[in-house]
Amino acid sequence: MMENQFPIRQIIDVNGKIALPEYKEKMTAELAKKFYKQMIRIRTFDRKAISLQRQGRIGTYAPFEGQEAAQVGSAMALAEGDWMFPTYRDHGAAIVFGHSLSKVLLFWNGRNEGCIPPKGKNIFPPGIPIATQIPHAAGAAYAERKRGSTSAAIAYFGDGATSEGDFHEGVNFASVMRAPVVFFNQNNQFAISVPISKQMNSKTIAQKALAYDIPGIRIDGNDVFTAYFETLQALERARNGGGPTLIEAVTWRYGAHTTSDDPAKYRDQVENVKRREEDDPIIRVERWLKNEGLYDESWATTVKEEAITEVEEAVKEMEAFPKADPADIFDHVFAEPTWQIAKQKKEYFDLIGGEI
Amino acid sequence: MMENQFPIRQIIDVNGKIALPEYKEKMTAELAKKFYKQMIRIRTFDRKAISLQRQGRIGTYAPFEGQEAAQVGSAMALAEGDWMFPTYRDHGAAIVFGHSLSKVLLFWNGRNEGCIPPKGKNIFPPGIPIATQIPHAAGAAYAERKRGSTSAAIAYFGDGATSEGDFHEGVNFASVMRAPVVFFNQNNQFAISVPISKQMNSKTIAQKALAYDIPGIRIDGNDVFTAYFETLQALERARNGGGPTLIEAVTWRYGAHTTSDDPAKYRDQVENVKRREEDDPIIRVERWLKNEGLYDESWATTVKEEAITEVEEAVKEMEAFPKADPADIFDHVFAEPTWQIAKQKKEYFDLIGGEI
Amino acid sequence: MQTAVKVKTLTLVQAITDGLDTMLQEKEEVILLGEDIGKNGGVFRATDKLQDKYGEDRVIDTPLSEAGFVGAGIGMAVNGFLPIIEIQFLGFIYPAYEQIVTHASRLRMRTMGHFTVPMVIRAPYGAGVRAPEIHCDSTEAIFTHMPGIKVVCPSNPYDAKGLLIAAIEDPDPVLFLEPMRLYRSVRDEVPDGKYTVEIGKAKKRMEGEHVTLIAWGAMIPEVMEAAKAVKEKGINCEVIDLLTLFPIDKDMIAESVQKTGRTVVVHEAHATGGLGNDILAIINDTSFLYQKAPVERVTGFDAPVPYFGFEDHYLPTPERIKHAIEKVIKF
Amino acid sequence: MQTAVKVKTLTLVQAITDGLDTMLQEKEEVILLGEDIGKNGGVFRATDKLQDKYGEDRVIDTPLSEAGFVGAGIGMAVNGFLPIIEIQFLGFIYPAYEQIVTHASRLRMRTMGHFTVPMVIRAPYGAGVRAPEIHCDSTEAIFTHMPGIKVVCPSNPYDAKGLLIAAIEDPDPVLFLEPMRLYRSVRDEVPDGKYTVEIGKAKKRMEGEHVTLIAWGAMIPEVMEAAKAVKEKGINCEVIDLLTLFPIDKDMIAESVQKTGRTVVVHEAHATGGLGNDILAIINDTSFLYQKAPVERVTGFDAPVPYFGFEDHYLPTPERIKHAIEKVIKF
Ligand SMILES: Cc1ncc(C[n+]2csc(CCOP(=O)(O)OP(=O)(O)O)c2C)c(N)n1
Ligand SMILES: Cc1ncc(C[n+]2csc(CCOP(=O)(O)OP(=O)(O)O)c2C)c(N)n1
Ligand SMILES: [Mg+2]
Ligand SMILES: [Mg+2]
Repeated sequence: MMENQFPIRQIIDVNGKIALPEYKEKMTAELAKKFYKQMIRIRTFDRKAISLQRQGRIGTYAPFEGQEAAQVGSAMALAEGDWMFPTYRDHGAAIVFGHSLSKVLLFWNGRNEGCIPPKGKNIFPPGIPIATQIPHAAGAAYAERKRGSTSAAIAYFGDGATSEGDFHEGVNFASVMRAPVVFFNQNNQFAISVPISKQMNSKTIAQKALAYDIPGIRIDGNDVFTAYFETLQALERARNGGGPTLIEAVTWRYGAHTTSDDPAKYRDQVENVKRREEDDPIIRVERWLKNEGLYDESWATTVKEEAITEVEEAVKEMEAFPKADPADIFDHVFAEPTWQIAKQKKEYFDLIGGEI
Repeated sequence: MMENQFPIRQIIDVNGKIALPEYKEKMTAELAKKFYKQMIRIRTFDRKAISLQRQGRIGTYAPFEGQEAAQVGSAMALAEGDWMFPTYRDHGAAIVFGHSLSKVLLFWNGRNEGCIPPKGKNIFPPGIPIATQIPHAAGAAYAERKRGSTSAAIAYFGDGATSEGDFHEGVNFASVMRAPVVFFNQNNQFAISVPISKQMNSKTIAQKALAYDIPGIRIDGNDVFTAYFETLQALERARNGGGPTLIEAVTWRYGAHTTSDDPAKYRDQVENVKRREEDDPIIRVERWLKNEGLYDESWATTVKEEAITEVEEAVKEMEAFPKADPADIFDHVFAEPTWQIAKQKKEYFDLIGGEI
Repeated sequence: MQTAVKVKTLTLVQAITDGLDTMLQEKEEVILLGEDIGKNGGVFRATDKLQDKYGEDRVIDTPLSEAGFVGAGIGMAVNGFLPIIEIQFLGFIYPAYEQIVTHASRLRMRTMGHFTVPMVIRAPYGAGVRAPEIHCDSTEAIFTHMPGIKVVCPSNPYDAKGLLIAAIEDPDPVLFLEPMRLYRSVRDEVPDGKYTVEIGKAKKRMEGEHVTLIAWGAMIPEVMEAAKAVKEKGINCEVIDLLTLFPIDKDMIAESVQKTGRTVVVHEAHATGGLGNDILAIINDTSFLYQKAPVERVTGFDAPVPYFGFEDHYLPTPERIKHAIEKVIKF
Repeated sequence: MQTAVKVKTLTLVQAITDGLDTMLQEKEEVILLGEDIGKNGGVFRATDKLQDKYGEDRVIDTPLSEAGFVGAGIGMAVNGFLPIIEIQFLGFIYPAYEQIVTHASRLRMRTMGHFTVPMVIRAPYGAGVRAPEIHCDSTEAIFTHMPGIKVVCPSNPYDAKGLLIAAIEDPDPVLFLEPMRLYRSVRDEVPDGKYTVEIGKAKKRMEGEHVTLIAWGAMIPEVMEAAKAVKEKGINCEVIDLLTLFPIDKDMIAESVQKTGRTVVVHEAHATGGLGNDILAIINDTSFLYQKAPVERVTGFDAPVPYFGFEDHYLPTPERIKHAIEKVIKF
């Protein structure tokens, strides 16, 4: 019933054929190629990160393969000056919005430096406690509105996150304050091992928007065009004082929850393989490009090679990064260290002989 | 729009005329008179409590005058063995369900004894931290279902409470687990001073049920018949494995939030007087009784006198209650006192010379 | 002896209002959030008339959701505002605990100073006003234990305003505890306009050489009463009003204890894990050889703050404090 | 030397599984709640195969909502069940903090024993496994400070199972902390079936007369290493493994400190407000005149637990512990 009220919007279908012709004109070659490029870029990054983790060169890592369309489409819709509040699985989106690859790797290597976005990029550190970033996004967005700017915020979160009180409180706050924020849900249908059917009684996440009387939109999260245009429209509404929107991007992660997880314990691996074969978001845009005669083998090869080079560079940078300085444990707790911290730092440095 | 999807259900109108004739048969004289009696009983209690507070004979008190129909109707729908999770404003409901009047007064006089329900009555202590009782009700209800009983639970909460994470988490949990529980919201349109328009962007509370795909029902909270029959039906569904229901009873409190509150600061006092004049829930049922020829001045007088007598008795009992024994601070923290508590108790009793 | 600064005679809660007013005036970025703080002016009237004066978008009546509006406040703080959040009673801060301890207090470190949270959380605390349960908690220790947030608590109107302004100007999150028992019990001369009382510094309320008494907030009058009572018996107490609960002014404590050798700490909170034990640790670390007696702590018991019918038994009294003073003297 | 009880060789996490299994078998009222505990068997496999064995209505994969399922657990406990709740990592308990400290730990007192909450909350804690931030917190002190809940923490498989069963049988709420760093690092002989390790009693891991070392959980191996190292220099340490963090076994501490006069407490948690200060208070109260040196605390710093690139610097090491031992010896 609610599924009918919130049909899955789709601009191109799995075969890369147009499903909503009214968008045709806006779907320029340039845009489509940019999508493709970004998706290749972040997938290359993702796969490399997994292999780095296996080699012990970074710590536990949360892969997003399968969710590239949702992340690229939504992040490309953002404008300079907007705010992004990602989770641990949204570094694809963060990279697209301008985060540095080597910094993202540093984050996964247990370094706080990885939380610092490039200058001028309003990218929050990945949210670890589930759903807590949702109220932050509401507040940051309200701040933009209050100062009269047209910047907006986007908060990423998973299907599981909708069960947390912070999701509810954050969306409610934003709806009351008409904060310019897009709540971008990636419904990959699992919260670690818990399927959505045990997470909620509702069949969709989009319908939860009804509780707050804000627009709720359900999209094919593997269609980068839909992710892009729907986010763009929601941001537009936000910038014009129309308040928040909840977007549910229905998608799937092909890999494990994190590199410490074994999805075979809880997920049908055959179905997983089938999904990948049938509905890879990158293949879909590739098909579109091919159908439109925009795909060119040598261009695609260049895109892939460039991505590899960029990622390799980032790995080098990450590995060349100076090793962790224990002073950093003490120096950023407060603007000025309290006596406790000063004393502890001194004692510790005395003990290790000032050496690191 | 949502207001249309969730129309306010009403069985009798403000003039005490039937609005939904299909209920006529079930609206027996006995039932109507019981409603009236209970409403008089709890209003008498409520007014007395306010005057006790003014005289310094009890502490801060939260009055419910205006909400009698919602409380009486819902509480009368419960069966022996059901569980009630009231807030600080639902002692009307608690009394109807069998709580002791003197115990309720003791609660308002700062005595834990006031939290102990009569034997066999599953009445939880009034919830003070807003919305926290909602997950409790879900859990207690699940426990009934798990052990195969047909008992159910009811959780009371206000409009403001719907903003808390615990509301969301509790209802979500119950919806997933199909816990037999009725979430009974009294929307008195204010959370202390905050009007519902600043509490939420939605026009109704009932629509929040859509987020969990459970039935959401909006009723005239000043119509005791609707409160009764809708709660009864929701409980019936719960007992039969149909899961939770969210009921929004639209009502109004005539008095202050608590005896420490001054509603003139935030509420139109003229409107308040008008509301009372036009739509007192007790007057409404009185009109119904009169319209049906069931009202009899001397019966009504007896009802009122009996209520006064009962309340006066309760006040006496409360005031005759032994004074607070400081041993009770120490003796109920754990089943067996830890050494800290034993030591502190001994030291304290040594200091006060064993005297209280 | 004349001074150019105008003074007003204010209660503690009025001094807080005055401090908020001063800073709303001074800094456009100051923004107030909380339940019932707008039209109603707060359940204790701490924000009385401020919404009229500064508008609904600076003095915001939030939905009833502590995690939500503390979280939103963090987002505002990171984005250039200076949110001052009222938690209606300290006992209702628990739903926001996650937001405070995983974000407000960690964002600076997480981002090595890139994102900071210059936010103030105000909360009335403590028992003794015959309020319902949970309204009476005194749980500063669950914040002082978690690094990244400062905790302060005034005991009089002058300090209340000055500490509040210092908290607002502090670049880090500050939990500002308000002793509701003292909201209207004392009046003080409070200077007009802006002034600060330094965070991290305690004040001596009485000088003495026999026993050091350490307390803060609503316990100060109780401690002063006990100190005056024992003075008659020839025991001279030094009374330290902490003002800042994190970071505690260890130097003043050490100096005093090295003089007296005897200490009594008084707080409403439970003994186990209470700040009394932190103060004992400061003494252990700085003044071990000066100690003439074990440090006594007079505290709330290791039981939940009871219903108000029992609260007179629960709260430290001058009687209990005197007993502890005698104990350290006799040791 | 023969015994009729069968034993198995288990890791700490397997001992926990075995304890849960034993109690699910023994008491129909035992019910498990938590994220990913069903099909997945828990992210650490602590509930491995238990859902297969006992069904989806006894081993429940809950929605991702700590306040919600702890609150629901309270409702179940009050209504006759014995919920055992897994919090995936201690750092994710904060959203449930309100439910725990305003209800689980207060219901007995609130109702003078009419409603009780015989519930166990299990949570892996601590740093040292290269986990992301918040996954590494060690915040027992925010629970030990709040009356009405017991807190326990084993350091080996035998105690893990016995303490867990004791916690399940305890009529009051118990927070059961699991040192995730030790989940698979040690194997022990663990008896089959039911046995308990008493809540409130510490154990001596080493006897000695020069210094008392007090620790628990994941710090025990570090402390043992330090104790062994200083033994070579002729310093004999007495190592006390607390096991129960509230209520702490004060008698064993007093007895040991009265013998050694010197104490080092070791914990991962921050210094300020850490249990080191509570232990110091016990020593102050019971053994003041026996103290030959100030009590040293070797703890996590007063900084948020850092990202894992820094955690080796953050955690107490045998090196830091040895330094403290030498300090109390030299004093
Ligand atoms: C408050 C909190 N509880 C538990 C966890 C542990 N945890 C990490 S990810 C996760 C599942 C999240 O699922 P979802 O929101 O669907 O996002 P996804 O991982 O699928 O992207 C859980 C339970 C956490 N990080 N924070
Ligand atoms: C967690 C929490 N925050 C704040 C409060 C203070 N408080 C008590 S009642 C109330 C308003 C509740 O409004 P509503 O839910 O509409 O119920 P009503 O009082 O109108 O019956 C508030 C904010 C509280 N008790 N608990
Ligand atoms: Mg998911
Ligand atoms: Mg209300």
